[in-house]
Amino acid sequence: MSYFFQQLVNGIMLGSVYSLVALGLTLIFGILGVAHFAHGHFYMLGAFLVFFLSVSFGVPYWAALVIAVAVFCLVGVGIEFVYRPVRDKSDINAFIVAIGMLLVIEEAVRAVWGTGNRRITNPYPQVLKFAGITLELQRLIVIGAAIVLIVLLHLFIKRTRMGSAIEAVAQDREGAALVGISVNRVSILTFSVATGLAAAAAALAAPLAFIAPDMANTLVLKAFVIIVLGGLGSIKGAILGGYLLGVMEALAIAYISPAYKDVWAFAALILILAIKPNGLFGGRD
Amino acid sequence: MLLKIESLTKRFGGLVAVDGIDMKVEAGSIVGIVGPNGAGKTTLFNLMSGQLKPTSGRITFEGVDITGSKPFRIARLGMGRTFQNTSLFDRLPLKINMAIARRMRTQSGFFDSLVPLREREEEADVARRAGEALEFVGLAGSAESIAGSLPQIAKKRLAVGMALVGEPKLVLLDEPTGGVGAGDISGMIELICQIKDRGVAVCVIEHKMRMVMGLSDRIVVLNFGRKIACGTPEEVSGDPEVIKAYLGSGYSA
Amino acid sequence: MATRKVVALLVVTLMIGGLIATCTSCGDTGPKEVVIGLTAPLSGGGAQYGTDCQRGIEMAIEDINKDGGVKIGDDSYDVKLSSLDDRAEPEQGVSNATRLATDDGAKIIFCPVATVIFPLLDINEKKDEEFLILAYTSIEMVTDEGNELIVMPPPPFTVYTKLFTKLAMQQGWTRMAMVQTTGAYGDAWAKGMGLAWQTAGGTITDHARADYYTETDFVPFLNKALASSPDVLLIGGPSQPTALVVEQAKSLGFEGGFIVMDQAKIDGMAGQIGMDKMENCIGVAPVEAPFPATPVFAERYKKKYNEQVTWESAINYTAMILLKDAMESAKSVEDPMAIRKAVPGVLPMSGDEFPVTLDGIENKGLMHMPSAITMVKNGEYTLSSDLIYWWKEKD
Amino acid sequence: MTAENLRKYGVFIAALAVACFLPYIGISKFMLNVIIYAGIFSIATMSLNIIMGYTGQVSLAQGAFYGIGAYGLAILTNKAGLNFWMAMLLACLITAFVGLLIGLLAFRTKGPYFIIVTLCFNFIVYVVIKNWDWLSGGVRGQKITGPELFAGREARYYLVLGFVLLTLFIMWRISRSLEGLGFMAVRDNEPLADALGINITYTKIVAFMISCFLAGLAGCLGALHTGYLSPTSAHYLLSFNFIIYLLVGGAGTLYGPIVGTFTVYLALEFMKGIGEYRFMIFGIILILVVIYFPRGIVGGLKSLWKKVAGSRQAEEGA
Repeated sequence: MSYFFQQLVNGIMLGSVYSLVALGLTLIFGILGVAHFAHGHFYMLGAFLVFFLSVSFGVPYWAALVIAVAVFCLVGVGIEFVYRPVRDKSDINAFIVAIGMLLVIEEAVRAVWGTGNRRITNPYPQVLKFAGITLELQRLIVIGAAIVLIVLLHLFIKRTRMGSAIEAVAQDREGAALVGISVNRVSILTFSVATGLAAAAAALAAPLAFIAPDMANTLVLKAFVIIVLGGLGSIKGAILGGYLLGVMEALAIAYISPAYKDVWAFAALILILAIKPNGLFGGRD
Repeated sequence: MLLKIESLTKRFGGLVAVDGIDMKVEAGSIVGIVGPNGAGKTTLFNLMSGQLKPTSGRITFEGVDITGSKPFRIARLGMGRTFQNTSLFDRLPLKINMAIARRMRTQSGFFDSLVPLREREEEADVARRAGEALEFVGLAGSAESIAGSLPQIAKKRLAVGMALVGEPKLVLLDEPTGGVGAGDISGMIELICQIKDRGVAVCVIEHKMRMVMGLSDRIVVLNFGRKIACGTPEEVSGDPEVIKAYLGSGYSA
Repeated sequence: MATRKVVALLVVTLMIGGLIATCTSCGDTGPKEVVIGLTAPLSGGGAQYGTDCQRGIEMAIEDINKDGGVKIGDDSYDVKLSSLDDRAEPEQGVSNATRLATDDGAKIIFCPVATVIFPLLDINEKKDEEFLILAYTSIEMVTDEGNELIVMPPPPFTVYTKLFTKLAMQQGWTRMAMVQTTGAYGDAWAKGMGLAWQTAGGTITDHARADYYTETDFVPFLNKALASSPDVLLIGGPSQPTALVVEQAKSLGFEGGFIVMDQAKIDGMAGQIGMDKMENCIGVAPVEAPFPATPVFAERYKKKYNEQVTWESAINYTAMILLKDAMESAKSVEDPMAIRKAVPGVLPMSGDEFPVTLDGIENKGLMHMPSAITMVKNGEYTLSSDLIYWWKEKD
Repeated sequence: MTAENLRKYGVFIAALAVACFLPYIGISKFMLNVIIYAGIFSIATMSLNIIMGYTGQVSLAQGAFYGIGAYGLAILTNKAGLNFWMAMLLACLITAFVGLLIGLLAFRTKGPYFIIVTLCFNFIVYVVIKNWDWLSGGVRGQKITGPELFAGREARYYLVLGFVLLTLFIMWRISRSLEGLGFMAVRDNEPLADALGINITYTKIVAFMISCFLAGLAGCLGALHTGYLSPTSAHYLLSFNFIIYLLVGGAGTLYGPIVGTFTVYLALEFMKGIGEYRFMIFGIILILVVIYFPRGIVGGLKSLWKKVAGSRQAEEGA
């Protein structure tokens, strides 16, 4: 039984990262209709920035994290400008712009930091043992910080004017424009928040593994799967979908087949969508 | 009886959009459906042509139960329709729009397109009928134009033509003169009469009461999803409930 | 908008035009030059591996040219390396090899990826387009196709399974769980290892292979493997994720040993996580240990590229020098068959002089490179300078 | 009329003439090899054009179907010992059949949901091939031996040219047939098509099956030409490539897939000389092209031509 809980915790840890990345994507895709496939590459860039700050400059971990999030909120503004010309065209054009962007980013990172993988020193390598579960402290921090960030995002959207503008556009874009909400400003804001979230997720999770230019290629794929599973534009869906996929993967590793774990997770997704074609929480077409 | 509707009901959550409606359409007749905004007219159309599935009730078309059938099956049985917002294939030329509307009456599949034996004949037939239909709605001159570039009245006419080219026995016209300039209305009325002359029954949703009264053989009045009156124009216009609910100011004006 | 469009069009045309121009200009060759080809992953996830190989060849070519090039009679040829990126995709590799062999006139093509080498075996004996494949892989099967134009310098990985098994058993470890990378190479390794292990009386407790190329967190896999309470884990894929597996297994409280597939380099892993965490790892000896001349090479390498030397660079360096000798001995830079036939004559190359020892070559092209294995104990590499002449023990 | 036909078909006839004699006009062997691959990939891109360009359903599973065709051919020749041509036909049919099964599931979803379902499918196929020895052939991979007749590069070129023309013919017929009308109706306005008696699910599945059949065909030809298969032949990045080719060339146009594939594939091939920077530069070019020429090269040229013709007519009229 403790083995089951151990894998459950592993799944929740995976799911925390998935949720944070998927949250940003669902805001962007659901609200702006942009298939931001390069989102994972900004996650990767976030990790490299933390690496750069903490390893090359000796900036303390939490300071590096805050700086990275701040920087990437600004970077998000830049991304919005790249997408602006294709925002109202078909999904797939934005998708190709994203592919172009990620190619540039990935090879640029290779040119700057070399082709090899890097390590960010784990700030909390202490190992906790309780009830038969073994856990690095940093993992607990990731799980906790993810919850804090999710709550903060919720408060931001529900309690601030800027946040509710995001929600308004999500619900009715033309209507929002009619009541005087600037879609462009919301768009910039959304990219900024989403990219900041990705950087935060990267800064949290990166010390647990290594960082590499192609570290987020599967992550972004999974994030897309999650937001579709949860229903496009649904914040609730992205959060639950993220944790669901993480737990599903960990349990598939434990009880079905490690090598085929993604197969099971993705096949389950196809089936769920065949039954609920608009995702778990997607009411709208 | 061409179309028979029995105690048809549609609920959206707690809202009852169509509430136990009974209705009949006789072959070759014109039935007007009137009612204030939100009375459930378009919902009724969507139930009849299969875009929505009814919560309860029964629809039969030429004796065939079509309750809950898919739209394309109902269309193939011989019920054509237009949409309130004049839905067209905006990027394609008029003749292609017409040809698509005729597609359901052809048999050719993928393999026929590779070895076009049957296809040749059918293509010729489709082209001929598309031409006729364009001529019928008075758009023969702009067969090569792109549908999206047409003025509103021409779009409405094209939509009517597309509903007709599949040789239906009944067409549902959702506000055929909505958004059309006053000068073009008589032309549309004339067109609807010509449809009737061809022996095709027409169901028409309209706001312009005078027009409906002059046009229809029978009129169905809806309010809040319920049928409040039904009968010949004379019967309906004399109905006190109708006058109270809807006609009062509108008709006398 | 229109002017912006024109500007965009201009930029695109200029970029493409400029690229084509640079490519054609780099194509013009001097009179006395011999082109060596390389098709390898130089971008994407395999870029590090491809670049390591490329650097070894580059250094060898520099040395050769400084020394007056390839001398045949009174002529001397400068050596030039022509590298093309294949992203480890077979289709790209075939395209590249064709381009190198027919456009650049390369008669020798280095290729470090088995999945690219196999399709090259189909085209390298085509009349008038022959080229010699320098196969940097440990999959012996590439030499089993009856192809006469292939040379494979590294020892086949099957050499290691028995050696590792013996060493692990000596530690009293009998229960092994497999957490190696997915994919054909990892599977083949695990199969060989499993056979050797069970023959020696060990048991396999669990399989929990993970894709080392895409996974970033191995804890769920390790939890599964450790639940079967093994003494030793079979791990391996690229060095860096493999190092992470070791680190994560230790953080989960695993105190047994690790058998590291030859794809992962023990010294590379130590560079990632530190020697203290490498305790109880069994694997291929670090590159600087077995051969006397390697540290000198390693120093030069570090100076030039500011990175730790790898087996990739050391072996490809030596192979390039070997081919130069073979060309001189065959008195030809044009005839791959003659060059291939001259290889046995210029062997052995001693590790006293070169980064690695190349002792001999079998008819099918498999070279005899003595290898060494190691086990990290008390923060030290043990056994790593004991050379194993594995081919002498072959049945 | 003849003048117009000449203008319409002139470019095609000229290109065909060049294509027929291409191996004998002093083109290098390497170039010929690259062109063969570009031809094979242009078949796959045309297959994508059927489902994405004409029917409006963006499938990210074309790489999987390419792989299923290729591995189908390998299994049928290597394990079942079938005659090559027989195996090739069967492999394409199997691909179409898998397309039917996936279509039945996937077409319950729409738009972005459909894209993700197909992407998931592609991912699954890739992982299965990678992990299943029997299918992948282990470290050795799957070897494909083609008929003796097509052992030479020139012969292969004509074989691929033949299939490119065949696929182009199919595309041309579809684009102007009654079946194609149904495809376009589904692409442009699903609810209206439904109301006009077009069976949407059926139409999508037919389009998908044709598309899968052709993707499988491309896979078979790719396997034949490389002579070897590795799991990368079914990678989802292949699907991305096909989409890039199609969008650069122009989705929903007859020649777009071919133009796009040749442009992108050849450009990337020539850029190999600059090594690791090529994908950086390619990325920038891609962004610029999609932003400023959203309808691709062929679509862009068409509208340019219309503008020129339009202004000329206006001048004549005045």
